[in-house]
Amino acid sequence: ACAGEPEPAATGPTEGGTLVYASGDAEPTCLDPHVGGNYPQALLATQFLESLVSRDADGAIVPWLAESWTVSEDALTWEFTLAEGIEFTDGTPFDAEAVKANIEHLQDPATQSSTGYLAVQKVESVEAVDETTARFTLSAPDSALLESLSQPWLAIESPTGIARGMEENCESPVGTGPFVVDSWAKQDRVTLTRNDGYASAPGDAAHDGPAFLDGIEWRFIPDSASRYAALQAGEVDVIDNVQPDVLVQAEQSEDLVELDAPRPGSSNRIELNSGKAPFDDVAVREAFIRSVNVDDAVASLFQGTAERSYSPLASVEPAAYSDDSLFSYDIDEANDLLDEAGWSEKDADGVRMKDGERLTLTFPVSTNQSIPAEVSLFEQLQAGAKEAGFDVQLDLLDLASWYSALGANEYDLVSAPYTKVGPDVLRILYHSDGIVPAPSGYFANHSQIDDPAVDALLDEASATLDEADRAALYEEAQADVLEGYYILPLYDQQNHFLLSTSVHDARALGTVSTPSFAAAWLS
Amino acid sequence: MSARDVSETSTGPLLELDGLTVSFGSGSSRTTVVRDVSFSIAAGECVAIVGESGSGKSVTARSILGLAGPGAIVEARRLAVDGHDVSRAGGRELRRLRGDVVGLISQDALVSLDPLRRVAAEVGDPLRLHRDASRRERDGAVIELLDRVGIPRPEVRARQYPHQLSGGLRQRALIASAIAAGPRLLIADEPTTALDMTVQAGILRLLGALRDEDTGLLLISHDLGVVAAVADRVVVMRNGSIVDEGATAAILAGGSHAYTRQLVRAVPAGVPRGTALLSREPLPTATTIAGHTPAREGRGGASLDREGRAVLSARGVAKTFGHGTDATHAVRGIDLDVHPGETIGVVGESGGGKTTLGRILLALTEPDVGTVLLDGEPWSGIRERERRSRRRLAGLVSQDTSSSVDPRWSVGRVIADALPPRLTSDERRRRVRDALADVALDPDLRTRSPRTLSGGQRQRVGIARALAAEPRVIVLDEPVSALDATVAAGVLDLLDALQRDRGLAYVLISHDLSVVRHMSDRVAVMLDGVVVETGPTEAVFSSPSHEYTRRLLADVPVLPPA
Amino acid sequence: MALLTTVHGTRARSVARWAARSALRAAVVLWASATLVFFITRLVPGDPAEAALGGPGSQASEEALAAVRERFGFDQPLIVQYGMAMLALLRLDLGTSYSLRQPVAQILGDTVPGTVILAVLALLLAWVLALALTLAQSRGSRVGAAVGDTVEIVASAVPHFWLGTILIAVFSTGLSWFPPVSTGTPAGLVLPVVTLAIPIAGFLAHVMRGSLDEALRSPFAVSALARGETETGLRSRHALRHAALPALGLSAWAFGYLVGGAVVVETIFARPGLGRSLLQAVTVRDVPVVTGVVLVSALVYVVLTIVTDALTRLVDPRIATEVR
Amino acid sequence: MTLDAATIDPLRPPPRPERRRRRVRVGEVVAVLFTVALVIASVAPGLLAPLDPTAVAPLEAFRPPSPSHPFGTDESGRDVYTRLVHGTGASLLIGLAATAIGLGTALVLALVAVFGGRVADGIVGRTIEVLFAFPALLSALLVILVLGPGPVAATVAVGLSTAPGYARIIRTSLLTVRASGYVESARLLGHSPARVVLRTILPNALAPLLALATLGVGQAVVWASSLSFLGLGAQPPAPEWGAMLASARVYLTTAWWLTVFPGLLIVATTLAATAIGRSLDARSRRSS
Ligand SMILES: Nc1ncnc2c1ncn2[C@@H]1O[C@H](COP(=O)(O)OP(=O)(O)OP(=O)(O)O)[C@@H](O)[C@H]1O
Ligand SMILES: Nc1ncnc2c1ncn2[C@@H]1O[C@H](COP(=O)(O)OP(=O)(O)OP(=O)(O)O)[C@@H](O)[C@H]1O
Ligand SMILES: [Mg+2]
Ligand SMILES: [Mg+2]
Repeated sequence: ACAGEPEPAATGPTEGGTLVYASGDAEPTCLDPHVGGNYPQALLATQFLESLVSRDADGAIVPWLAESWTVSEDALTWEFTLAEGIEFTDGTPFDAEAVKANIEHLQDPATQSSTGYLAVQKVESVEAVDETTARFTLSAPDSALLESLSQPWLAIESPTGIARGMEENCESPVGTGPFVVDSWAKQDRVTLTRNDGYASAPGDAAHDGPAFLDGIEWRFIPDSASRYAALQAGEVDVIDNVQPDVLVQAEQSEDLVELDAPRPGSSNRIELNSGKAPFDDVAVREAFIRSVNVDDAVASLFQGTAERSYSPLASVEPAAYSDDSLFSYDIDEANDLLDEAGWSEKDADGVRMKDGERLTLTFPVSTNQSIPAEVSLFEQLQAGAKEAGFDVQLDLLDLASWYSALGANEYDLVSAPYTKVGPDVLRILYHSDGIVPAPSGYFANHSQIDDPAVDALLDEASATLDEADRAALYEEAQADVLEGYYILPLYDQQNHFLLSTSVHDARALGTVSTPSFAAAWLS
Repeated sequence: MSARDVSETSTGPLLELDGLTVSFGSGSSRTTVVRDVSFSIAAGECVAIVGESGSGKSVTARSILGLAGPGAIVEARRLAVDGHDVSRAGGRELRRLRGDVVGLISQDALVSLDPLRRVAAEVGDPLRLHRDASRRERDGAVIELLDRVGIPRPEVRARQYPHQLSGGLRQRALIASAIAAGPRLLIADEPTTALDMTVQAGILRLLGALRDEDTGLLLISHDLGVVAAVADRVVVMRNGSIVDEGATAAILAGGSHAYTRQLVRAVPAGVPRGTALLSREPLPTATTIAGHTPAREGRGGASLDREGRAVLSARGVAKTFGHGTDATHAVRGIDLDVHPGETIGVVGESGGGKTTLGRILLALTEPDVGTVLLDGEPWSGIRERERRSRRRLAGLVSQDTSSSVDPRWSVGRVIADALPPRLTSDERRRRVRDALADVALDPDLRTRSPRTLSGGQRQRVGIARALAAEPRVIVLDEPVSALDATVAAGVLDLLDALQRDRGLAYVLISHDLSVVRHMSDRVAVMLDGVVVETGPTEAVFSSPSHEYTRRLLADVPVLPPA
Repeated sequence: MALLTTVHGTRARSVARWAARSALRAAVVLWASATLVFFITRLVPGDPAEAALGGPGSQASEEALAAVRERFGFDQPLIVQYGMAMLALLRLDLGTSYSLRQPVAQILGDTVPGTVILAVLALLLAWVLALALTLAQSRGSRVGAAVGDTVEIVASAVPHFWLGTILIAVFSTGLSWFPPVSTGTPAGLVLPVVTLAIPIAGFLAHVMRGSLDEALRSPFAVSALARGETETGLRSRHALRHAALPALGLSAWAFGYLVGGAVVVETIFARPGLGRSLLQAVTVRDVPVVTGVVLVSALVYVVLTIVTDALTRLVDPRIATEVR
Repeated sequence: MTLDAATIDPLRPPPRPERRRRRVRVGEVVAVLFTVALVIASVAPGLLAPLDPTAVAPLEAFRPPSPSHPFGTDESGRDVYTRLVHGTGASLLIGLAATAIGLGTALVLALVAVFGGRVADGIVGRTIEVLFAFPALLSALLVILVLGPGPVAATVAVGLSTAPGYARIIRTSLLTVRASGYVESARLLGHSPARVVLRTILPNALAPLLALATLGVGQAVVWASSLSFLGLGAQPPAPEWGAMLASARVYLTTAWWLTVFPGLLIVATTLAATAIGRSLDARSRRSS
């Protein structure tokens, strides 16, 4: 089989059948992606919710529930013209009031939204000018507004559905998508049925109108080996979170097709905590980065299924900027840098010392967020860094402990990818505002970059609507981040799907690379 | 009973045994436990096997059924039952013989019934297996059988489980099961051990009756009295071989082999007080020890020092276990004085309270009422802490020789543990050697583990330990009932000699009347927790005054005078 | 003993006494478990109010935290909280899950049946396998015993997660006999049940074989054979019951072991159940769910103890008529 | 007629003294040798495997067993044999520590139950039941809830969950020994209760436990590996059998040697422990 988009089938689509999807992601605790807002929710929400805009494969914003939009000169007022005649699956009409209700829902603290909440921070108010015109008033220019609105976490839900209250809306959010949530058997599956009145495909879709599938069985199979076995046995048609060795194996199979859809936003990278010793010294950061042989590790563990990244941004982001020269493996250079930085002594274990301090790096790893191959990769990097005299302490933690470790600033290295449409993710990850934790201790600037120059670039980019200017600014900011050795890029956020060859015309959306089965059919 | 599958045409002996050899294990660890044993049994005849423990009696008996044990290698020139060659019989044929032609009463009667099955099921099994009897028929037959072996209320017993039956009842139920299918040959392996005289007499009568009904009987017993009561012929075994054989009377008269004489001689019955059993030499009279006046002159305890202060004395002691309807009055109101240098024998029915009395005397059990004095000082009713310093004055030698010593300790340590505290290690070592010498054990044994010793040796270690504490009085609870006759005789001789040497007082508890008669100066006969009769030994034995004592004595199987 | 005369009265009385004692014991165990869990969960590091709002990953505001403290009484003294918790339990109110925002009782209601079915079937299968293994061994054969030993130890030493994977590889991917993940059909139950049953079967067989050997070596076995009983008869009529007794006594414990194993098996076979709820709850520090799961498992244990006790009394007359 | 002294001496030792040389069993010898190897591996792993267990060689990853890598290499190109040898200490430590925790807790409970009077016995009895009501993995998760995941939590959890089983056995054993003839003999000699407990009761009551404990070690390793599978066990890159087994499971279909060898080692350890435990048990049984 081949990687990339599945080939279009020779025969035309056939109607009917239920597709079984097996997800290895954590089961959401709430199906409404407004609440919280994580990738597993996005995966599911893509099947039954739709956003105002979408993004095509080239990274261009395309219409969806909004047919067109205009922005004022000062970039503070946006007017969206909405598609007409669309209804939510509960019969509520889709109109400007609905858009207003959704943004307000996201902004209501009681919703406990985190992803969506951050994305609409600059939206001051939404006004329903008429049925099909929604006017957004911003507090500051936001060049990322469209990108933000394209994300499933900001999808538009039925206001009637929202009004039912959080508990009920979590069980079965109501949208305008090709499928409808029928039931949710916890720990087992979500059953989705076709929305027969569907007529609002995004601008880049090949097929408009109701889905061919009767429905989708969305199963939760946390164990990757079992998931693959289920696919092989024909119990399921699609699996996600496919392990590298399985991908390599599946390549031999005639019955399986791979869909590789790296996630947008940040690349998978290791962040170096520059907020405290020893990484407050750029030389030590560079030494660390020089001391680890990422290429070999990626090659051995991902076996050709992942490509090395040298950028803070995912390769699908048009604004991504790479500089591979900064990341060449050079152990001698690393040793020299450390010697110069004063870490010249070594203790009995070969760990470098300075003023009686050992060169110890704490690396909390969340087992919920890193797949086994990635944990192995960290182990290999750990072994490499040891050569240079770094003592890397890997701590495998459950999610709650991992968050606590970060909140307590008890880390020197961390890997926490962030999925978002567009380069604005850089602002979230590297703006000094992101260092101050929320009351809960959560913050996104794990490298703790506190550089006024970077801040200024990011602020300016955020206010610049001109694509080219904006891209240039982001490029400069990325260069600063890379050259400051704040991060060690590894590869794109892996997002591999395996599909049985009986599944046709499934595709990943250009937004957050979630698979869409709006046009899919089974043979 | 119903017709047999096995034809009755054979006219030869019921059991033919020629050159039976049984060994266990293989290669270098192979041991032969039965060697070239030959004898036969005719219908209506009773042959007894006697011999010391481990001489191969049970293995011989079980070999007849092809049940010598797992891993046993059985060879024989001829081994036939009722004309059927057992050594060549296949599984099916063997099973037909078992239970149908040959019945077995195993040695461990108390545990030979499946505790999870009702008595009726166990007893009725041979009928199920050999007679195809229906459930109903079996139930009827079982009750008849239980009645026949003398079990009262058979309907109730049949429905009960083995643990609800006393030892004697269990023994009889096992016999009922062995004779259920009416076997032509019955093997009874120690059918009366652990039974009191009265019950034993009943069982011997039953065996006699079966023999008279033409059943062949193979009786194994270490009790020559029992053998005398039922056997026609006796086979004497030793170390796996037959050493002597002959008519019962001839064997009991000493047979033709030195070992047979040794065996017969070891029986204490009729041997007067103060005579060593093994050598039949009179023991020396008691010497004066540490200011104690010798308690007696001459033999037979004719003149006891009743005036001297009793070393142990119990006044009105009583003990009840449980309460309400479940209450057992184990001991009710007993007075007893034990004087230095004298032996008090305690006899009585099983469960009569003998052991409980002994434990009260040792302050191991606190009496509900009454008091015990040790050397005139309060012994019961005080705190254990106050007793501890005087504990060493009263010792115990019990029946269970193996469980009364710490299995992890060496003989030397066991004895040293009993020595007075604060001795130098040299002194301690010397005293251990002396203690072993006192009980005629090789001092080299002190490094051995007690479990590698023979029963007689172990019992001597128990005695040595009791003596090492320098007691004034020792309670002997069935001290020899686990030992075979020759070994027992040695232990009894030793106890007697030590008493004479040190002026010790003994309380001897035993169900074996001949032992008590041989050893005691005075006896107490217990029934249901009460002493029904007491007095000088000879007086009680020759002219018992209580009905129960008379019954007890009547039930003792007697050996013909040697 | 006074047994000989009072057997009938004793039996009825002893059953009544047993029932009363069992009920009391069950109540005490449940109460103690609840207390223990209450205090253990209070030891969980971090702010319980924050945990209630979804842990440090959420962005709870100070007001929200205060509201939660008020609502769950986290600002009250510990002893008051304990009292409240016990009162709530008496009302069968297990609280609301922090992460799933659902009543714990409902979550348990959804997941307990699946796990109980799984564990009960596994226990039954384990018994069957253990009995088969036990009966298959030939008497007194040293080689047989060694093989039996090895099989049992290997069986009881394989981790569930490993066994499950092998079974999937062989019976799903290889032979396509059974689905690799739960399908809600009986076929989907086969592999999980087998995975769960094999280690415990090894353990039970080990115990059973020990006591079977002892029973076969005991004097009553000799007398049964001496009556003409067949080897098969000896096993089925006599020895098996003796062999089953200790295993029976261990079954309540084994069931607990199975519930623990369910954590792994449910993950591998993607079955909804108690184990997965617990694992999930532990990862996100969802205290009410953890408490609920532990209490349910304690309850199941208590019930099973009573059941196995009753069975033991049925099989073993020595206990039923015991007089104390 | 004089009697042959040897024939009639009642003090003659039994015809077949039990101290005859026990036939050495092959299984036991193998078990002991294996255990010796384990001990060496724990104390001085370098003797058996001179390489560095954490040294990675990415380009050597996933090599099947060969003369240079007898057990193959793992996903990071590390030598599986070397890692197994170096992981022995940690793995056995988990097993031993868990067993020690279990036994220690159990011993305290049982002693209190047996010597603390009726009320204490009742309380301990219920405590044991309560502990039983928290099955192994459940209580492990509970401990992890408090301590956070990691080898310490796993060890404590596994240890505590084995305690009730041991406690029951020790209690019965203590009761049996306390009621035995030799303890009564010691009391009859006027020894103090403390001396009787320390010198007589404990050694005898604990002997059969030794056998049990050896079995527990293997079980504990297996349980700890289940926690590793759930992502709650040992920390990388320290080699530990359970963690190796758990992480290798991902590669089961592509690299069988990664699971087979740690699995075999755990099973072999349990088997060896059982064999030794058996023979110790048999010894202590023979002696009682
Ligand atoms: N299954 C067996 N395996 C090995 N040795 C055995 C076995 N059964 C009996 N023996 C040995 O055979 C010898 C004879 O035993 P047997 O039981 O026949 O003695 P006995 O004369 O009946 O003794 P007792 O009077 O104590 O019953 C003993 O040394 C015993 O240890
Ligand atoms: N600890 C106890 N609890 C309850 N009942 C007991 C206890 N000890 C003894 N008994 C009962 O007290 C009675 C007397 O027992 P004891 O052991 O003193 O009899 P014995 O005369 O020594 O009998 P045997 O000759 O069988 O040894 C018996 O009915 C026995 O069941
Ligand atoms: Mg015998
Ligand atoms: Mg007695």
